[in-house]
Amino acid sequence: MQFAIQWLVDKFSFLSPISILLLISLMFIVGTVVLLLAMLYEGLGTYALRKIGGDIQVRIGPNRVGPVGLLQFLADGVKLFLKEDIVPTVVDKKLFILAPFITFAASCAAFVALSYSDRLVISNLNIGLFYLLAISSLVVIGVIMAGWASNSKWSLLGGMRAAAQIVSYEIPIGLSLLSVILITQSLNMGEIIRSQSGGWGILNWHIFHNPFVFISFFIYFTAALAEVNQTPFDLPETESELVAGYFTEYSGMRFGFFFMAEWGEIFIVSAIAVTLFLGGWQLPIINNLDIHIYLKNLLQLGVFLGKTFLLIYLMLWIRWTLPRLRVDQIMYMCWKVLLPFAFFNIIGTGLWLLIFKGKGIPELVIQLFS
Amino acid sequence: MVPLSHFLILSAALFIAGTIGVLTRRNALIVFMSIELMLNGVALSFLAFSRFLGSLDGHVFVFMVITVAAAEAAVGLAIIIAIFRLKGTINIDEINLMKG
Amino acid sequence: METMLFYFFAFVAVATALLVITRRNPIHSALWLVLCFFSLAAVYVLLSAHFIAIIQIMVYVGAIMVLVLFVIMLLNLSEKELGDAKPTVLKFCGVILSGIFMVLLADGVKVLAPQAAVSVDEKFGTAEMLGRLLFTDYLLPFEIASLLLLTAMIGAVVLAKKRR
Amino acid sequence: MLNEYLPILILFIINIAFAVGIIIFSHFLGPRKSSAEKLSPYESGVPPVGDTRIRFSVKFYLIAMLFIVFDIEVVFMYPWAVIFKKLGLFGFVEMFVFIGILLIGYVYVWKKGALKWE
Repeated sequence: MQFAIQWLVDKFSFLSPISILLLISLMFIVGTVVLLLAMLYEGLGTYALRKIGGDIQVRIGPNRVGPVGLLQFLADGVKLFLKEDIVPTVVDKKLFILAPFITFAASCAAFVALSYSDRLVISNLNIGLFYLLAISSLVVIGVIMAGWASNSKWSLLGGMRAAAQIVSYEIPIGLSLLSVILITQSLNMGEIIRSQSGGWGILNWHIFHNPFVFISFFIYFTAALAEVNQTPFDLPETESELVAGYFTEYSGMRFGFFFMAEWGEIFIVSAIAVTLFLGGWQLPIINNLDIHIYLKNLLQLGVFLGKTFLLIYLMLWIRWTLPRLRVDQIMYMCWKVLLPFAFFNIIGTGLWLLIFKGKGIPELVIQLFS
Repeated sequence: MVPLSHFLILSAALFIAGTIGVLTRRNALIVFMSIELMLNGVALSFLAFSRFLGSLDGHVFVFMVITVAAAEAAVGLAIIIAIFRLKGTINIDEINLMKG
Repeated sequence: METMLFYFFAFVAVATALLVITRRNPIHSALWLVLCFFSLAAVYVLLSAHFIAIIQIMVYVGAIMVLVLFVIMLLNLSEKELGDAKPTVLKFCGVILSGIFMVLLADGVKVLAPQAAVSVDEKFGTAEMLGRLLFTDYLLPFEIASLLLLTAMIGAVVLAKKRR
Repeated sequence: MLNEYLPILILFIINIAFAVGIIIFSHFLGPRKSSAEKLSPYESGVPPVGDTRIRFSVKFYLIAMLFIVFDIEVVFMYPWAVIFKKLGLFGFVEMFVFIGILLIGYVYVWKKGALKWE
């Protein structure tokens, strides 16, 4: 987007006072487009969840509305829209209304820092990855607020448990991403992806760089599953025990916001995994195509979204197959299994980089033969 | 460009808000939060000076201030919980056993 | 453009700081404090301290305020224990004294010559510059910080765990 | 350097405006029939019993406290990781000492049973 703005500002440089206004209005337009795309994606996510769940359990998912049930999410959205917003009297009114906005704003604010293709970047933050970690800690505030404000035993317990789970799984995520930063030496999402380009195509991805990063991908993936409360870690919002956890009292469009925030969170978590471990918008076939620059960017965007949706499909697959863990198993998994593994992983990556002077397995293998 | 004195006035205002909170409130948690405010006021002036002098030492200081604030939060709230278990209240005026 | 943003965030920070100390319910004042930390992070970005701004959000809002909210819920203060503020006379003179202190401070600050900001390169507040300084010149404080965290961890666990 | 952060601010503004708009819009659109049962907190049909703000055991506090200490550790590690190649072996030993000290604390907390979520 930066290039589009530069081009626009230079073009209209003669009417300089308006160019700033133009810049701001352009950003507002891009912002609404990003938000609408995020909402569209989140709607399709709910449709995909039920469709994939359907064919895993050998039944047909929603197919009434629209050609293959594709418009089902629109029907759900309109239904939520027209539902009555019940605000129970016993509730702490101000917090009750504020909580969905915070979770929704937090999950949407993270779309800005991702790098979708070589030049399609909304804000090229020098500390992109760290900003994404900070935003995911904002969701915890929204969850606690929702749990406390709904003033009912279930939602308070669900809110506290969800907050404890998200908070404790943020450490393995922070540590497992560290081993990739040791290789790329930069927090900027664009540079992380560019450092995965090279001669051997797929082998350049970070996941194949050295065994420790391979392990940290799986640590990251399990911790990310727990961070977005997906099965098998979705105890806080289970239908059976806690009656949908911290958003029990919410109805109508407010409930829709929580659901959309959850899907926004799932997209971001898998986009980070794709950017850091699976080569972001890099694909060997595309790199050496010499087509027009805009077409190449579009292809790269397609590759990035394709990989992210593959990971989301994996998450949905896990969601419909694995049973649910108990609370103490979830906490045991985080504090006594993932955390020590992540620590030794970082020390291992550091040693590997020191011994082999920063070269990955592919380069070492090539060196052996040449 | 915003002159240095405006940043310092902002940090002074935050510090003063923190002291008012400590002086006038009886609830231990509110007092704890106003101490956090005072720490932030000081951190802001560190950053303002390091920006106007062009050296990064102020950033390292703020880094340490945040670490101390976190450690203080962990231990301070543990003390508040222990007091609440003992005395059943965290109203500062009633926790004056040491007054003798 | 930047000055307008600065004055807006400065006003939000001071207003929320005052709200924090005046609210009766600790949950509301904790959430006003979260908003104050956000506006402070924005002021840090204006001071081109990018890494510190993100740390401010991640540590203060994401960790410390979560702990404070947990403790507030844990203590579950009923209305009686909220305790009103100190008798109005004390409160009144507290505010007056701080007002005088504020005027003195503002006056002292005015004396500073308004020098122009040193031109700073693009990578001023980022993680690399901070890391280079932290691990070469300030190595000892870095190691002592780990000792500080160790003592905080052990102290909090000893205090919080019931004596068996 | 500042125009990197403008999109974040603008996206926040749009978010708030969008959310408020939807809520107000659905406020007028949706039916307004509120009855006593509807407004009472949902307890799967059973009328609510007892004080809802039950007190909690201290393990939530312990988890949040440990999170703060390890979060600070992660924050200390990021500047180290970003310049790891320039620091070389010297930097690695520094961080090894840092992690070692905190692992001692971790083992202590583990043995003291603070991590047990009975």
